[in-house]
Amino acid sequence: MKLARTTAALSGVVLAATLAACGGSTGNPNAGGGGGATGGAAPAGDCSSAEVFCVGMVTDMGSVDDKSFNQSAWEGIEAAAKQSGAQTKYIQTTDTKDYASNLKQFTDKKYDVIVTVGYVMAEATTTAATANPQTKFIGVDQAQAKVTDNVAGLVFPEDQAGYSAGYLAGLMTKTNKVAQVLGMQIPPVEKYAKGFEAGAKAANSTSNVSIVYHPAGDNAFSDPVWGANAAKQQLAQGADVVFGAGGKTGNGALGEVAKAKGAGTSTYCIGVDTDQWLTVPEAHPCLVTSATKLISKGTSELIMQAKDGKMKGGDFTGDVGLAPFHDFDAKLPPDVKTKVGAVVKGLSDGSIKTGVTLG
Amino acid sequence: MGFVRANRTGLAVALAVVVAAYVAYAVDGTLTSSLLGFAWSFAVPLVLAALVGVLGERSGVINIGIEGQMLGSAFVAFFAAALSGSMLLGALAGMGTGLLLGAFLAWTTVKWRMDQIIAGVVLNIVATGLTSFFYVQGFTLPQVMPSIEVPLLSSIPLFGPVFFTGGPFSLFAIVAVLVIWFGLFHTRWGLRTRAVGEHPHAADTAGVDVVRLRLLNVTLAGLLAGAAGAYLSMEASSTFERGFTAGRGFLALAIMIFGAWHPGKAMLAALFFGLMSGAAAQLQASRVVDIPEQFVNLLPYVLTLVVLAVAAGRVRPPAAAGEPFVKGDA
Amino acid sequence: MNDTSTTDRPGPSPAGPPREQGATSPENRRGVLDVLARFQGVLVPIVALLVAFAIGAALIRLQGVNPAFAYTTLFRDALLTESGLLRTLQKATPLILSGLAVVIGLRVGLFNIGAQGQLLWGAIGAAYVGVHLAGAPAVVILPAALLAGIACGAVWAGIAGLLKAYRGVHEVISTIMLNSVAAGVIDWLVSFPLKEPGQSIPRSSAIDPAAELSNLGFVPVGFVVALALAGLIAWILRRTTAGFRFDTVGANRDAAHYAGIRIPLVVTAAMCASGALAGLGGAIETLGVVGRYETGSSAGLGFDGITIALLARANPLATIPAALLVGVLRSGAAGLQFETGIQPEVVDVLLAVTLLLVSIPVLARVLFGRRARDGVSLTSGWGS
Amino acid sequence: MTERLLQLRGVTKHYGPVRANHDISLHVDRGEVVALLGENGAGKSTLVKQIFGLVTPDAGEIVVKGDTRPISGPSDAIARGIGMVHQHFQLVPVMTVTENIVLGHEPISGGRVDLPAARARVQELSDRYGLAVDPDAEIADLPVGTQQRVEILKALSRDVDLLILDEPTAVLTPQETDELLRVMRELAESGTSVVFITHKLREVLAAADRVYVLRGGQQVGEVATADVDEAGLAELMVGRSVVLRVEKDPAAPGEEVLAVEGLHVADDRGLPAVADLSLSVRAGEIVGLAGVEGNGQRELVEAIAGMRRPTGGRIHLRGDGTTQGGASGAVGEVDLTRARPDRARAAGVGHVPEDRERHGLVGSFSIADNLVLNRFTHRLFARRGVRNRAAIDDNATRLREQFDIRSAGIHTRAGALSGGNKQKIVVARELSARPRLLMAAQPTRGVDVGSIEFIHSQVVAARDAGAGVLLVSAELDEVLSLSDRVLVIHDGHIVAEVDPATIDRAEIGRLMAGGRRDAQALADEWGAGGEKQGPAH
Repeated sequence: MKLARTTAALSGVVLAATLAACGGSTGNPNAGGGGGATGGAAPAGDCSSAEVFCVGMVTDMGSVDDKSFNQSAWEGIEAAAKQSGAQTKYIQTTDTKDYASNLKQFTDKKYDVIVTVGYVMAEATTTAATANPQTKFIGVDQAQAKVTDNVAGLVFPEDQAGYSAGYLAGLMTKTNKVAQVLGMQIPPVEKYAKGFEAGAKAANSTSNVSIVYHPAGDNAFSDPVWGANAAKQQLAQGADVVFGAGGKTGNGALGEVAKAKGAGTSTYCIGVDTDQWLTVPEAHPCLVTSATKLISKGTSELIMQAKDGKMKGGDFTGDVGLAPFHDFDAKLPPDVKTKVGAVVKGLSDGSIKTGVTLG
Repeated sequence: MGFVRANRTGLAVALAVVVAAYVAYAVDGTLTSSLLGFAWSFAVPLVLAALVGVLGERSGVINIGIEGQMLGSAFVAFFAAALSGSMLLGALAGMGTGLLLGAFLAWTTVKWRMDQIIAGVVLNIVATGLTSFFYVQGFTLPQVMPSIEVPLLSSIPLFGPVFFTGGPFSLFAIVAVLVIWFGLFHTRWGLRTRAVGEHPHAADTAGVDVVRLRLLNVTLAGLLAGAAGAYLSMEASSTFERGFTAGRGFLALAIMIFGAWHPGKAMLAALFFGLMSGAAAQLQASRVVDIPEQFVNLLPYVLTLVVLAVAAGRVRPPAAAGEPFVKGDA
Repeated sequence: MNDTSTTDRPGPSPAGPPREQGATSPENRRGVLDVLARFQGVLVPIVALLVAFAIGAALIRLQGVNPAFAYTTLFRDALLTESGLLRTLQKATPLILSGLAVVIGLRVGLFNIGAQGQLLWGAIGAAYVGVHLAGAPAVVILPAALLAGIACGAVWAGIAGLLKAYRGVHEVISTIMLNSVAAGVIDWLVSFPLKEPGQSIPRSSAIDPAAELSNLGFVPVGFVVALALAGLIAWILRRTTAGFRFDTVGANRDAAHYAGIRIPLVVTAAMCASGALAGLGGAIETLGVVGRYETGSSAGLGFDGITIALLARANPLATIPAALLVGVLRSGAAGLQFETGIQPEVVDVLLAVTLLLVSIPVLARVLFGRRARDGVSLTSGWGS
Repeated sequence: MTERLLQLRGVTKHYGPVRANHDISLHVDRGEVVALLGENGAGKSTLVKQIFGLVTPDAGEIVVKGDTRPISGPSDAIARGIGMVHQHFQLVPVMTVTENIVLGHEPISGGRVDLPAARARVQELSDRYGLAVDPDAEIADLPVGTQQRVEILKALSRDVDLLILDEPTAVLTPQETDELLRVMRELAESGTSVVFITHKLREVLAAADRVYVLRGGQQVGEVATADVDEAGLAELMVGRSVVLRVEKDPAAPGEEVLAVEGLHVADDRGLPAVADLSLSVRAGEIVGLAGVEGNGQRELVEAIAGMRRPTGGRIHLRGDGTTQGGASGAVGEVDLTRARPDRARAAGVGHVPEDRERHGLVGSFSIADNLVLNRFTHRLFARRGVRNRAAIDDNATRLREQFDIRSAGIHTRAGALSGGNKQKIVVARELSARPRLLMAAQPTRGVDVGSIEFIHSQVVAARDAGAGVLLVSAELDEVLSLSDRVLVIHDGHIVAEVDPATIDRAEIGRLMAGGRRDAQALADEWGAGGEKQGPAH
């Protein structure tokens, strides 16, 4: 009796396994790849052959659809692929110690261009680049202190984007209080923050800018609840423009401002990195604009350079700016738009300096 | 008046807190209400989660899986709301998930007498694994959680806007504290629950169905964990992330102990933790003194350790917490 | 005493009260199931794993990938390439050690949830020595760094041990608190005093090359150390008086007190030993894999130790296969994603299902009915 | 007139191979007091637990007032008019008397527990049965005698037809016992039947109308108390004529082994349990400590064994080491006042703890490991921290033989053995260390008759080999028959020393209750209680 039950249980397991295994007859070893089996329009080919142009990406901790830099970089790759017919694939990092081995997956398969995302992957990228001189590497957010011929560091003057956003905030605030809810204190975030503060002061010298970084280390960019709480606290103290810059943590802040009384009429929020009107719909009530860095554009440009053999080692400065105002386009006073437009222009032609330095 | 006598210390502390709050309010109204607001938003999930622990341990079951229960519920609440387009459905699904995970803990520990701590840890790991795998980006809630103003109460200065104006789950937390407080100490259910947690065999021989009461309480406590989870993904924020609960389920255990397994005291403890966290943010924002924010954030944890070390023996857990009940084993 | 006569000894009469017979006389055992039931400690995890893989196969199939191909890829990538194997063993190493840390606690009836914090301290302690003793010869700096890691972990766990032993603070609560405190303090350390000069993310400087733990081909030295420690701990628990003390305190605290075992001492010692193992795990991460202390590089390893210990059912030697399993799955996940696009989180599901089935008594009961042994049991109550 | 309240037919309950109850049939009529008599381990508790629904019978039928449906649990039993007072009090220590009594049938008004009504009800019950309690007192603060009153009131508060009392007198003084027996008779007269468990013959004869005798899980006799005397009952109980006295030669006491002077020890709650106690044990004698449980015996023994630190006074172990050449090896006078258990043991103290399951054994360990449980560091069994498994196994094989421990082998789990065999492991371990002082606390509690004799003979043999023995037992018969000298302990003091050969039971009962020998007036006052021995009618 017991034996029969056991046998039944065991054979059930085996059966399930077999069925599952056999059922996958359509499973194609090469069908996988990037973007959940939709990687690239080109048919799968051998990346080592000269005809096939392959672009790989290793994400920072976090997934490729993170509404943040991983996603932007991937969108850049996809755009470039559409243009060049490249074959694309990505690996999502789940352990910071795997950067090197994830890179190796691509170098082993002789990928032509490998995009690595995030400041912390800089060293692993340089090491892999030195070992694979014929492969081109694009390091998003990786400033190149020393030039490696086959590594292009895609960097952005975040302080300029922050400055524009801060300038807008300075013009908008009625309470003379603006707040920033930030993720971890790392260079890109810090540049945004300092630029924002400088911009706000430039627009309105009496404005008061408060800065709150997420306290803990591990989940600094993925704690929306804390972000919301911090935003709430700042709102309660009279802040009427909140800059949320810190991944999901910042998004949490945006969402909280959107719920506040007067959201969109007297209280506003500003997003970061990408046009968050598109990625954080819950922030629509308050989201005036986002301080953006055009990672997609920069990545895509660098890939095309690499394909044409024109990519140079060292830093490649990408574009920054402000995202469209979307629904607020109609609501913002025209003079505010004009002034901000002038600042954006001045920053890009160098006539305005943010004065931000780190360290 | 028996109530006053029985809770003399608690009431004195509460009164002192209220007085202190209003003194602070008189000195700097915005700062005080913003800090208190932060503290309460921070405390809501902790209060609910601590009540989960209180209910479990008062009936003799240690629940270390609150974190997993919250995580699973937050996940289901968010995606149910996002996919169905109904906030109500999301909230119900979240609480339902909590109930289900509560039932899991109840059945494994009470029915099958699995080690309670291991069952809780397994619950956490399973919830983390499943939510990580099934999580997909790109969904948003159909709308924001409506904010409710409780008539009259919400017009109390300082406390009204903080405690009596807010989303349904924040208000639910207050109701839950009061209901469980009253229930535990004044009703038949409460008397039996406490008996079951202190001396299950005594309750058994008095005709109380220990197993059924434990199953019921641990399962229903899951409902509160579900509310805590749904609060996080639907009310406190409008999103879900992997590892979203960020240790709040564990912090709730500390709060439960800090609050001496008492709903009201647990709420005070949670508010205290919230105030600490709010103070940490405030110190950064106002740039008064340059204390590394890490240290300010550590304060509640260190304080808990100190309280436990000093008050050991005075803070007494329910005697049967952690012990499986075997009938006739008296 | 060489009594050749067949007369009965006084006392035991064959028809004595039935309770005189041992409850588990071997003659009563019959049937295949009984034989199998004796090996249920091994069989249950294996069956659990099979079930988990079957469920995983269904999930993989749902994503349009052939599960057989997926699993082949996963294992090939984790085991059949030299770099994959190295990576697998590197991943398994801290898992064995944090698993052992939790096992030691379980044997004394303590649930060390704080392996995470202890491991972090080990990692930063080793990094500190590895950086600040730079220039010293390898024979000095390497052992010193390892010892620093061990000591840091032991001291941190020792706090929980002392609180438990002398103040009756439940270790689960104290170690949860200490984990948070460790994370904060260490975050501050690498953000300020120990931060790499000129660096803007919180991390320490790179350790001196002399302090690095190398690899013997595809076998990391740290892995060998972990294997040796698993063996050593198994031996200590089985064969030494210290092990007997641990097991006695874990099995029956009152009897241990009666037997003259100084329980507070054993509890503190066990926590320290536990923390030392976790700390060593962190130190090996720093010295053998990361090369410095970096925030987030050891995330979750201590908590994984709980999974390992429970999978291993508190048996020190069994932490090795358990850790290898987790190592293989984690290490193969990247290749799996590269080839098939399956999310690496599928590994979490496999592990969760396996752990669930190993831990809850249902599977053993389905398989063995009443012969099923109970699972691991440990602490009771919050008190002392 | 004779309504049949309870009828058991062929009730059988096995735990694995152990037959706790086998084919037991009995009945209880309305208004009678029925005793269940039997030795420890005879199956009495298991039987009443089945009547109260705590344990489900494997076979047989329990009929309550003609209703043959199986009893599904305590609440079912309560609903059918059965109440029970448990051997281990089933009271929640942190709750009040009232809360405990109404638990399970709380009066409700407006959704809340109506505590005033409950309190009034408790007061009313208390008055009606003459069982004085303070309704608002917390259980934890009450002495055991009062707690038992609460237990009885709790059962009576349910309007019971049948009240079961499981070993109600174990924790009571003789006077409290008499009080309880009186209440039982009154209950019976007012129509409530009483079933009580005991192994004390005098109580049966004093209070019961009929008695069922259980032995080895079987019902071996039913008699009306009017038709039987103590000797007859005893024979039924143990199955043969009892050796009332342990066979032993007169003691030949040597020099003093143990000297306790002015000892103070606190109990678990920090309250004084032993106060200014002095006693002395000499080599080659058995000193019995008679007293009602809970009068400081446990704390005293634990203090001498090093398990509990005294709050004052001194404990000395003396002897020149020649009487015992034992492995302990310590010679001369040793101050054990603040010694830990390991040092006390090394100095030559052997200790058979009163709760062997809790202190004496590790159930999950093998017999072999349990036989060295407190000597595992001894040089015979370990070298430089490494255990010598061969020596441990040899030791186990030898002791298993010598002490007749019945098991499948030396590696059997100790927890799987019967109470008698477990106790033999403990006794074997303690005697094999050849202690200078052997403390035996409740050495035969829960042990079968054969093992009792064996254990007694071993204790006497240890005495004859020159050990001093301190015997603590709740069984007055055991103390009186085994000891060479008896000390009476009450409320943490030694109140008298008596000669077991000549002392009168009534006298010793009075002493145990706190009466002093030399205070004649006091003795007279208590005299009525003491004399009330034998059949009550």
